[in-house]
Amino acid sequence: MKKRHQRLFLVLGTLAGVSVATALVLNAFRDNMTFFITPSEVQAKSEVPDRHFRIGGLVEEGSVERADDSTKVSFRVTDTESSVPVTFEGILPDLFSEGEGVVVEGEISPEGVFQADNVMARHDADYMPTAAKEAIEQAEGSAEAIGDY
Amino acid sequence: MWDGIGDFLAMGGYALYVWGAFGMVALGLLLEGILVARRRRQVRARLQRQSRRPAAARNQGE
Amino acid sequence: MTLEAERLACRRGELHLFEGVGFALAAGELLFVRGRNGSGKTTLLRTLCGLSEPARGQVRWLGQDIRRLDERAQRQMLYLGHQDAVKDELTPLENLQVHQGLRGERSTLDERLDALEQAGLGGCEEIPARYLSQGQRRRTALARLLISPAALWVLDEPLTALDRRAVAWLFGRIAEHLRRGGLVVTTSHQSIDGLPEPRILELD
Amino acid sequence: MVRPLWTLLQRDISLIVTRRQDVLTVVAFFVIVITLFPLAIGPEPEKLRTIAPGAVWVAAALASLISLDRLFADDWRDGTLEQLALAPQPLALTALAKVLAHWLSLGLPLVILSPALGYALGLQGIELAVLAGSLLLGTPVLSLLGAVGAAMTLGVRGGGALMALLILPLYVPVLILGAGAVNEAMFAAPYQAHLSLLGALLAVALPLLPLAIAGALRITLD
Amino acid sequence: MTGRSIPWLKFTAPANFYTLAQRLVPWLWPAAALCAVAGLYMGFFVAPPDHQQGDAYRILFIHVPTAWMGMLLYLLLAAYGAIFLVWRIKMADIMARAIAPTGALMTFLSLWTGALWGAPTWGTFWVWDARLTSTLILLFLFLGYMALHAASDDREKGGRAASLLAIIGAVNVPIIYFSVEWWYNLHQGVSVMRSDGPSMADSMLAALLLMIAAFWIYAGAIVLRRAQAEALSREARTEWAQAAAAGRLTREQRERAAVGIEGNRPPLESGGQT
Repeated sequence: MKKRHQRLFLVLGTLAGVSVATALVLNAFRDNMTFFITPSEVQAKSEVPDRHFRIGGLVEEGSVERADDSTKVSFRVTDTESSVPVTFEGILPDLFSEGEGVVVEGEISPEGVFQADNVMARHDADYMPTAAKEAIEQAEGSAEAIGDY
Repeated sequence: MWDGIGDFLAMGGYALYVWGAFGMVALGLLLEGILVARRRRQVRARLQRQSRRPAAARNQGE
Repeated sequence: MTLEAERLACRRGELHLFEGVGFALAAGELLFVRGRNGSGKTTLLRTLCGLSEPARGQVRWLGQDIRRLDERAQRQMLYLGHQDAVKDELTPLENLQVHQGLRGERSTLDERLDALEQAGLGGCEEIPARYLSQGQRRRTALARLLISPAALWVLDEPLTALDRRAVAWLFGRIAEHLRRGGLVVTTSHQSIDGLPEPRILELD
Repeated sequence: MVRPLWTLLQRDISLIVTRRQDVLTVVAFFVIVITLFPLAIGPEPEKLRTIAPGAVWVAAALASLISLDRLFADDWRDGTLEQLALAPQPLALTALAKVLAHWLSLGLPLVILSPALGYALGLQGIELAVLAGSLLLGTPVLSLLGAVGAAMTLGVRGGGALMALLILPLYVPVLILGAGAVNEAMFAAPYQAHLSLLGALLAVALPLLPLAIAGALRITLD
Repeated sequence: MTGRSIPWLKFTAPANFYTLAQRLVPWLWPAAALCAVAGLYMGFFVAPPDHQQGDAYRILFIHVPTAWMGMLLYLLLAAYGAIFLVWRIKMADIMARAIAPTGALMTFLSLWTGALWGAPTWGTFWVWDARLTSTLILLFLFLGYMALHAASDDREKGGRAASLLAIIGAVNVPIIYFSVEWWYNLHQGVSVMRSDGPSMADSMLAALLLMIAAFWIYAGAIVLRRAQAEALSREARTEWAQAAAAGRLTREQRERAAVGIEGNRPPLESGGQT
């Protein structure tokens, strides 16, 4: 076999490998897989999965209730259309606050209450002084698009 | 912006985190600087020793 | 059919071994590389067959750069190094067969048995190599020379562990190869009386 | 050109199989690492089920690593590697044949055994199939990556530990996707995407990594 | 080896590099210090606290530069590795080897500062998300490069093997990033290099950019210094290196070294010709 042929085989092999890989990657992303599901999807599901899963959304304004004598907390996660009640026991991250993004991991109980064993705050990527942020929020209204996540 | 040195050092209650981060960076860069300077000195000293005794230096490499 | 080396310089780690080595070896010629321990004989031989890359210079075999030989030119060259490349688990016969298979060479069972017989391994063709002596393992490796169609042999210290009879046999074999127009590059610490008149390359 | 590779494949497999203890050691290692998990974590079925995909995959990665350590070592010591480098066929193909032989004799047994171990950890039905399937796609990539490390660390001080440092980080994507596929299957979620991506890794690794192995071998032999 | 005669390649001669670095570095230190002082002043005394994170966000001024430097240095390492593998230019290996420790340090510092920033804001020092995981792997790759380079007895061989590893790692890190991204995702989005412009107050951005500049210049200076030491030690037996060590490298010596006439070491007589 000549060197020229070897190189040809090499190029062809690499091309074949890369194109098969591309096809497979595209195929993978056609299957719509998401990191978390939204409260609307939880409501829409006729059958609630009996597994750990994650719900992402915003902490509903005015829904946070903390127990006095323990670290128990309950709140609702909303995507502005529907919301899911969540209970959690443990230390919440500092960025957890009403109206902010959150992802909760856990299972849903038969009563439809989501029992989280992990709460993750998603902070947005804006850095600005408090006054500026308030000005922007007043200008835009406080409704934030969930699509950012 | 800060009410005195104490307020500055307190960093709005995040002193441990902020100063821990900046301190480690300063320490790391300082240490790296010292190590590189030392290595440079050592190499130069070795080469100067060698050039004084060229015959011994030959074939010795490092 | 020539092996050419042009202004070769080689180094081993930080050590500069030699530089400016050049020669052209034609068909039917034997090159004997001589030098004290550590003068770079093995490195030179490995460079000549393309295993090591020279710091400077070039080796050409059949007009091609030794590091980029095509399949045909590669098959025309046989290298035997310090290590025998003999597998403990396999018998001499299997070793020979595998070695030929790896190089894409063909031979019949009779030819292989004959080669082993000539190399002085008659009777132990079917014994796993781990039971053989050092000399017998060396002979197993050398048996390749009998059935390989390669024109150029690069033999690094081929006499190691061989007894006098085996040495005589090998010398005869080399002489015959040269008569047929083959090329041999070799090195040894032992006496080479009995070989055809070699060209000598001194490394010091 | 096919014949030399076929010869090499046969030789390597027969060498590995003759030294039966190699296969046994690797398989035993795989099984023992997996049995350590229930012993360390406790026999709660629910907990075991949760960690099952990760446990099997970690055990497979470690088993692959320790068995690859010696992929080229014997050939290098007795001089066969020089002969392979000087053989007429490209060294990359030779390397591929050796990795294939290694995987067939030491990787495939793990794949075949994995459903049984998965079952012991509480996986069921389709999950077992996905586990075996993910290992089938993933372990060849592990073998190819490990072979690069084995070729790089030949004859280098502290070879084995160094190889783990070099290669384990590169195992990460395979591990994540492999264990991920089983995880998805465990929750009746679509797992095809993970398997597709594993397949994509294999498709890229198969033509490219043999070149890297050949490059590393040439550096070692130089 | 035909490449040796291309004129621009003479800049790859260690002797020329040494002199260039010798001239450059004395300017780099004060420049880095200046940027750092200005950046720290802006960051601590001009930039106001963040609306969400208060003063904790100030860690950003060192976290972002170190994280960038870590990645950038790894890309440089892989690029120099590739150059060394393909063209065998010794200087490329010297540079790659000089980059690795700084890269490892930067990557470590970005992990450290990130953890201390994550603790008050996310509520955890560490999460296994794509960026953190791939940065951790990056650190292992730097360490692996250094270990492999150091483990080989032959510096040239060690350099080539390590370069190969660096290149494979450069391909693998994005794959790791995406595989983890896919599997778990918590980290914030991109905040500086966004198509709609940086989403940051001006004073914060100014401080950040100054700090980034400071880290760039610092990394440049320290890498050049380390490469100088490495070049000297590798060429220990040459005339230029010994002159350079004594602090009196002449232009003539340098040019002679660049074209490959090495002084002080008489050519070994190879009896050579049959």
